Amino acid sequence: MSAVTLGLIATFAPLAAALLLWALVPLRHRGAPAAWVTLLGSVIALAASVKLVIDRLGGAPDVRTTIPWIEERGRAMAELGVQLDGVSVPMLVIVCLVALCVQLFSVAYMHDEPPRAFGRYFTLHALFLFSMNVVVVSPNLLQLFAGWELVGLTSYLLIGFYFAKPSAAQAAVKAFWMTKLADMGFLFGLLVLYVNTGGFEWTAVPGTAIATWVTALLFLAVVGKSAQFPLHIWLPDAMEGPTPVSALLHAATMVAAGVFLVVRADPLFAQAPATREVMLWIGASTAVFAAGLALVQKDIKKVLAFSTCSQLGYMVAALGAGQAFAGFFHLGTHAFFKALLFLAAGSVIHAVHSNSLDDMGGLRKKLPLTTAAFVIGALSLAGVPGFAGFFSKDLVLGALEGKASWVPWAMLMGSAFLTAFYMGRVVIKAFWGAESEKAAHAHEGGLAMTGPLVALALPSLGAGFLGGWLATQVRAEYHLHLGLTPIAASAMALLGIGAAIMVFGKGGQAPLVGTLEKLDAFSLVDKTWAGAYRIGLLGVSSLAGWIDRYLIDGLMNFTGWAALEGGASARKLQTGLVRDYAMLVVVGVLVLVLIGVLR
Amino acid sequence: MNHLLATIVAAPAIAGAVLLVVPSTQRLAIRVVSLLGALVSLGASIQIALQYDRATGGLQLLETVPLVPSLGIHLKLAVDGWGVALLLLTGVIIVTGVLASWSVERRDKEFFLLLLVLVAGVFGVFVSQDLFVFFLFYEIAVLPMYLLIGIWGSSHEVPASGPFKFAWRRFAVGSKEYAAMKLTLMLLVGSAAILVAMFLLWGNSGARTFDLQVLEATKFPIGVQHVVFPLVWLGFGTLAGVFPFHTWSPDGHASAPTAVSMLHAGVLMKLGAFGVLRIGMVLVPDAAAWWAPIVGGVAVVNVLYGALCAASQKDLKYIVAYSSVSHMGVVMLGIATLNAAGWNGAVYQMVAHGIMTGLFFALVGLVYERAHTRAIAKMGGFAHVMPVVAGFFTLACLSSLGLPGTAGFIAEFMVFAGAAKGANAWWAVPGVLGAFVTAVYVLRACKAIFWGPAPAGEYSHLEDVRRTEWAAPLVLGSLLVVFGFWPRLLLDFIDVASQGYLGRLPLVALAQVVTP
Amino acid sequence: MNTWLQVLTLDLAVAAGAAVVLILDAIGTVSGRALGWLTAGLLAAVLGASFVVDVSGTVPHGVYVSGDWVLFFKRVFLIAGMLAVLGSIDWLAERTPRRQAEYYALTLFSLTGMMVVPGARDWVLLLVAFELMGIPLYVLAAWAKTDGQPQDEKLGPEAGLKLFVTGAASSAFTIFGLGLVIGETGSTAISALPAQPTQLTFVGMLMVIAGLGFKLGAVPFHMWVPDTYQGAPTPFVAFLSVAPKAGGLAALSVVTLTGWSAHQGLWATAIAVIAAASMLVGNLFALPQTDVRRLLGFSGVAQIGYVLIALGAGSQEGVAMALFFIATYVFTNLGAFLVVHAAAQASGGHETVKLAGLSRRTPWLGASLLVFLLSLAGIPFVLGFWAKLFVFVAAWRAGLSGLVVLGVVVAVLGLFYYLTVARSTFMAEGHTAEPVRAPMGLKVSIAVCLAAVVGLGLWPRPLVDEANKAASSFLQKR
Amino acid sequence: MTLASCLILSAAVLCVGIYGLLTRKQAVAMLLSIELMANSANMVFASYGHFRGGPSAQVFVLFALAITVAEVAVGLALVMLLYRRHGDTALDLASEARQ
Repeated sequence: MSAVTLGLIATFAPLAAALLLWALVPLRHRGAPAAWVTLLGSVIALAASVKLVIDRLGGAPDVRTTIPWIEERGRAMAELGVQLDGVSVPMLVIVCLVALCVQLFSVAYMHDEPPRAFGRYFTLHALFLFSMNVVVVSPNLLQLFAGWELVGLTSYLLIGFYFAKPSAAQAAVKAFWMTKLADMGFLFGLLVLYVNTGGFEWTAVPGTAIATWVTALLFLAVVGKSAQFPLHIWLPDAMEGPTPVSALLHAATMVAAGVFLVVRADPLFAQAPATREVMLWIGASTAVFAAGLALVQKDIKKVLAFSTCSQLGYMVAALGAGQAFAGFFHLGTHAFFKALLFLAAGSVIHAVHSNSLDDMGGLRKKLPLTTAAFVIGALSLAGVPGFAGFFSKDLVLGALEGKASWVPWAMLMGSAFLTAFYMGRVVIKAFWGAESEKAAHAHEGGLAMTGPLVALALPSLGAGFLGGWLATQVRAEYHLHLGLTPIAASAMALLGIGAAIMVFGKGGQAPLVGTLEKLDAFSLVDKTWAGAYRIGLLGVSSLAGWIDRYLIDGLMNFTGWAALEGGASARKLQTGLVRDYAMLVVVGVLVLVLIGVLR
Repeated sequence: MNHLLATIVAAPAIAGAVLLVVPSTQRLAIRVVSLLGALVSLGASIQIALQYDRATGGLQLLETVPLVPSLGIHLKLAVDGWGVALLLLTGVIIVTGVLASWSVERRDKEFFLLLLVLVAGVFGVFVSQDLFVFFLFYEIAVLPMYLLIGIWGSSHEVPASGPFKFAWRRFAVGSKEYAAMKLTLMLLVGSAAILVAMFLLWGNSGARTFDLQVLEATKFPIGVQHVVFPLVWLGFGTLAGVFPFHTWSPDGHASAPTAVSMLHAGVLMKLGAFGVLRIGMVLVPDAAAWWAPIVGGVAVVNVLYGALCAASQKDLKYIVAYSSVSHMGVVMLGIATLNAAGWNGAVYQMVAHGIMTGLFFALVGLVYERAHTRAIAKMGGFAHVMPVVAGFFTLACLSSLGLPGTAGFIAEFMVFAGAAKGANAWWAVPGVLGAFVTAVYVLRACKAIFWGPAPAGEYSHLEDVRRTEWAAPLVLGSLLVVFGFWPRLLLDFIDVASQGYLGRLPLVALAQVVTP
Repeated sequence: MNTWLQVLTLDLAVAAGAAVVLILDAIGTVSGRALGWLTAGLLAAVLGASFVVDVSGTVPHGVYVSGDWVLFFKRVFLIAGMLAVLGSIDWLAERTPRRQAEYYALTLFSLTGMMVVPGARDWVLLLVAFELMGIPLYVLAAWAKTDGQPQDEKLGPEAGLKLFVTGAASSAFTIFGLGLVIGETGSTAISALPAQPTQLTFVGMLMVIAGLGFKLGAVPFHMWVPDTYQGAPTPFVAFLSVAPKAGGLAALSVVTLTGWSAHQGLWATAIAVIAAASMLVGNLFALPQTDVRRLLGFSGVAQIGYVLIALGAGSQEGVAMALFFIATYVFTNLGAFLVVHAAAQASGGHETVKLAGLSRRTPWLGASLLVFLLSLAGIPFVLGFWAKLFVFVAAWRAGLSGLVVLGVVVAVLGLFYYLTVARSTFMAEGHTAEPVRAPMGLKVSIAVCLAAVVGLGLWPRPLVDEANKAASSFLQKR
Repeated sequence: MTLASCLILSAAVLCVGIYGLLTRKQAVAMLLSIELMANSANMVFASYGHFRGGPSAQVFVLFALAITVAEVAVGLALVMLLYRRHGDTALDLASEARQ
């Protein structure tokens, strides 16, 4: 099979599953069969993408095929297609693999749901995988945008999966609004690119000024989708969704789409150093800021959510530093270990029926496998040497080393410490220490739960060693070097873990936690956005509504009123007195005669 | 030569005539006859689409019957690419509309009769190639609305306030009679303007004819053009909801019964935009080019202002109605761009918005029929009892906010692209902002109505979609997605027409894409 | 040259009919209803005869010129008379059983006068015919002297008196004006205007036009219209609202286009002013009306404005379109009044609210009223639309674009009040669901009007052709 | 006497008639005023007949007189009706139909 066919299979197999489930209502409503259909779709997609990788290992070239999508004056204005190269193929595997794991995990995790909801859940999953693959294989920015929005949609629907819960409904809408707000940047970027180049290619060379505009606008979308400061506020709320969803969408794949976009559009970003500078700073600030907030969360998923923000900050910073490969690499490893962490967290939540860290504790004995998986994920996230996260984080930090300003580098270093520190906190609070009340009845889930954990733990351990291959795929230079950065980073990770054991092992509190908690509780960014929404948007809209009803429409009513009043006043002239009528006749004759005479 | 175009116009009219002799007690027969009429039209429009040669473009399937030769009036029917797309839209909407009105209880015979008359008018407009006949059909399409809203509509109260409070006493603002009267009067003021413009064109054509092709070939004096264009713009524009002459729309759509809202927002408003495009832009291109910045500026107001107004509404139908105002702004914006992308987008948006708003109103009608309220505040958690409605409503919302994969995206994207590369690139900014505001209000409404805890009390036993009610969501919903993924199904037709007409515009050279 | 007898066959037949009616009544064996049917039958017969008998020709000295023009008008009058008589039969039999024959006779006399008007080319004949048309109307307007609705029994005399006072004053002005015109020219021939008329002639001419304007009910001679419509018997109003207006139009056309066509600038201005004022005032005053008869009265004032636009164009096309307009107006307005009459008989009043639910009670009557109203409003595919359209076209071609725009704009006002009536009949729930029982004559009459309005609305060609033929014959033989 | 002065006289009579028409409250007086107006017209005919000659004017007067008489006869009948309704002939009584 040709590469294009494989790419299409990888993309459309999940769509076929989704359509099948959508159309065959009984199938969907039965629940369990829906899961199998979705899984089958994902397996096919994964198989196709693995075949693609194998072909590439065998030296298959990059392929790109497009067909006209939207036309204008008889020629294509926009195209749809498939581009399979060193960026998309590895990404495809990552996405399909993580998705399959998560879906499998979900079969067990969600089995308590009513069949209809279960069916809906898997339909949405299939739809998500399709949308994500559309992003991954897209040959141009427009198709990428289409997929980008579709994953946003599935994210919205999956966050709001428990739509009966007002908080979940609110979170879903908020996520959609925030990302949509940012996506306006994407759309504007596309428009600017289109106007100046006549297309939507990331290979275009529109000149620095235009490229800066385009990339800045695109980056706005990245800030939204990848939950960078100050648009990150939706991500913690998004944890209202089922935990596997958080694992897949809000940690491993969808939020990474922003990073993927920048990696894809690297040729464009390369023409816009100013944008990169901004990215660097925003990424670094988010990394630190979110890591700080992760430290004080009581909800295990929120810790992971802020951690995701923080890690995305790393990637964005790397991209800002001009090292797309570093960001991409980190994206890949992060996908595995963060999905692993979430699924492990899901396993814990499934066992104790609570998200709160306070309800956990001492789970190490009850859930050995989960503990092992979580610890692997945490170590990888912390960047402990040997784990996948170490390699990629090292690359990111290395990318920043030697930049004009050392501040971002230092910030990321600091946040590496924080990462290890807060992950240590979670591990200790959840798995060590005294057994909590709720933990008493905890037990491991079935194979469907543990299987994916194992499947994800392996790459979390070893994916770092694939860096070299990945680098050849994207034609980047990659070599491990022993310098300041790896040593410092490793030191930071170990220091963080050590500090965590020191502090939390004794049940203590970290310094500055009080301040951070206050900061978290006050949630300034959140409140600013809420204020902007209430006062800005709702205020203006009520004003517009009032103006329309009472001024514009009022004017229309006034016109009618004036005509009617005119008629009503005029009718008084119809006095009913014959003499007046005769008078008018006389006047009429006089006027006519005058007209004639004076003519 | 076949008579497809005559068939498409005549089928609903004949069905209406048949209805006259069907006794009003035969309720099923009434519905079946109406449905047949609608189906024949739909079938004919599909057949037209199949027969239309997309490679050649231009006017096809021509039929001519002299009507009043002394005045140069001919019943000249033919269809261009735009017409094909809009005929398909109309066919789909009327079929689903008839099915959605299956449950009309009161005076159903008259209802279906008027509905069919109206739709015959709509079809007539899209296939007329004679300005006068165009206008006749236009009027036929507009007028039945008065009775349809006035008899079968619903009323509510609008409190008096603001500087024109005193005027409220004169009218029962918010009542169906008020809505019907306002709609009819405002639209007929528009018609009056069109009539005057028509005379001007006819009088200055030299040939004293209403034949659109002859008029197209005529180079009107610039002075005449400058009078004609604003008349056409505001005349037809009133029906297209051009600010500030859109105020009939919220009240009208809110008061109208389901199928009427579907047809009116779905198809009739398009007549207005189509008129601006087909008559205004094509017949008087020089003035159109001069006026385009103003048309576009007002359209931009429409988009953003309509969306903001929608965001402030508490009544479900008003939200949808204002969203129509906003989306029709997108159409007008596309028209004002004077380039192929914009025009394609405008026509595509007509179809997309037609389907989307038809779906919206069908679902809102379902909800209203069951819950007997349109106040969003009273609703909540309806997805528990009517999941299908919820699903399709969400789909309509998504198309409304221009989500890729739905027809709304293709349309809006093309319009914005057209605007961006036109003379006034900044138009795209409020356009896109409007789409964002749309996202805010549709999703908020969606959340408020369908999400949340399962409804208790009187709303706990609301039924989901059943029997004929499936038609509208299923057909319209699927089309939204199909046209979202594969726009060329329509775009092939639209583009060939836009290409042909664009050649007449003096500004085309300026608006060319800079190709790398 | 033809003989008087030949060219006036139809007119004389109608006059003879009046005599027969009176004689039969005097003999006393024939019932009033039968007389009514007889009258209608007679008019129908004369109408039929008009297609068979050749009445075209010119009498000695050119005092009377007959042709297509005259025939067109005669048929319009005959149709109007016939339909109005059919509509009156039952009302008369019930309300004024002892005075039925006189009513028919007076109607026939008035018709006779009307029928002579369009052919008259001499001031004496024109004036006599015009007054023969007018004087019976004064009587008929006050017909319901004691038999009106209980709440408006005093309105009968008032209706007659108002019509009379304004009418008499107007004709006094007409005669005064004629005095000046005839005196200055020295001839009673209408066409005998000197090439260089004096100022006095002009003054006289304008006075004559003013006097004719009264019959048309054009502003400012319209004040009697609503009051008389309200007080007079509705079936008669149906007649009054159409036939004399056609007569007035005929007279005005004869005067302006045969004799004074050289001075178009003078009278065209006057007519334009009257037309504009009529359209504005009629539509504006109609807005707040609650009594359908008054509403239709003011609407009639406005409609006359439209006719005058066409006449003001002064072209052959304009005349033709004015003819077309007035013919359509006969069917439309007559039909509307008769439906209102039928409904009012059943509901006990002519207010708009009393019409509530008409379409539920008797759907065909409701639908007919809607059709008539739409036609009056000028909505496509009913007759009134073509009338307005053709008038506008003719006026536009003659350069009266200002008047056309005004007409188009105020037509929207018109739509408002027509729709108000439609709203009542279609949307409001009536206080009773009992069907409206229309008597036979009324039914036939309304049905004919409806058929004409819808049929000609769909295919106006025949009437257009007739009107064009009439106009061309008129202008060729002037 | 010239034609002009005769015409001025007729115009004056016309004005008197108009004045009466507009000011008289009694219906009969109003009828008289109308008669006066009509006769002022007849004076015009008479004047022209006298000064310009020819039969037209004089013939016309006869018809005009007949018409006026017929009109006034009907008018008087209407006044009678008014009286029977209201017990008075004040014209302003007939003002129920208005506005």
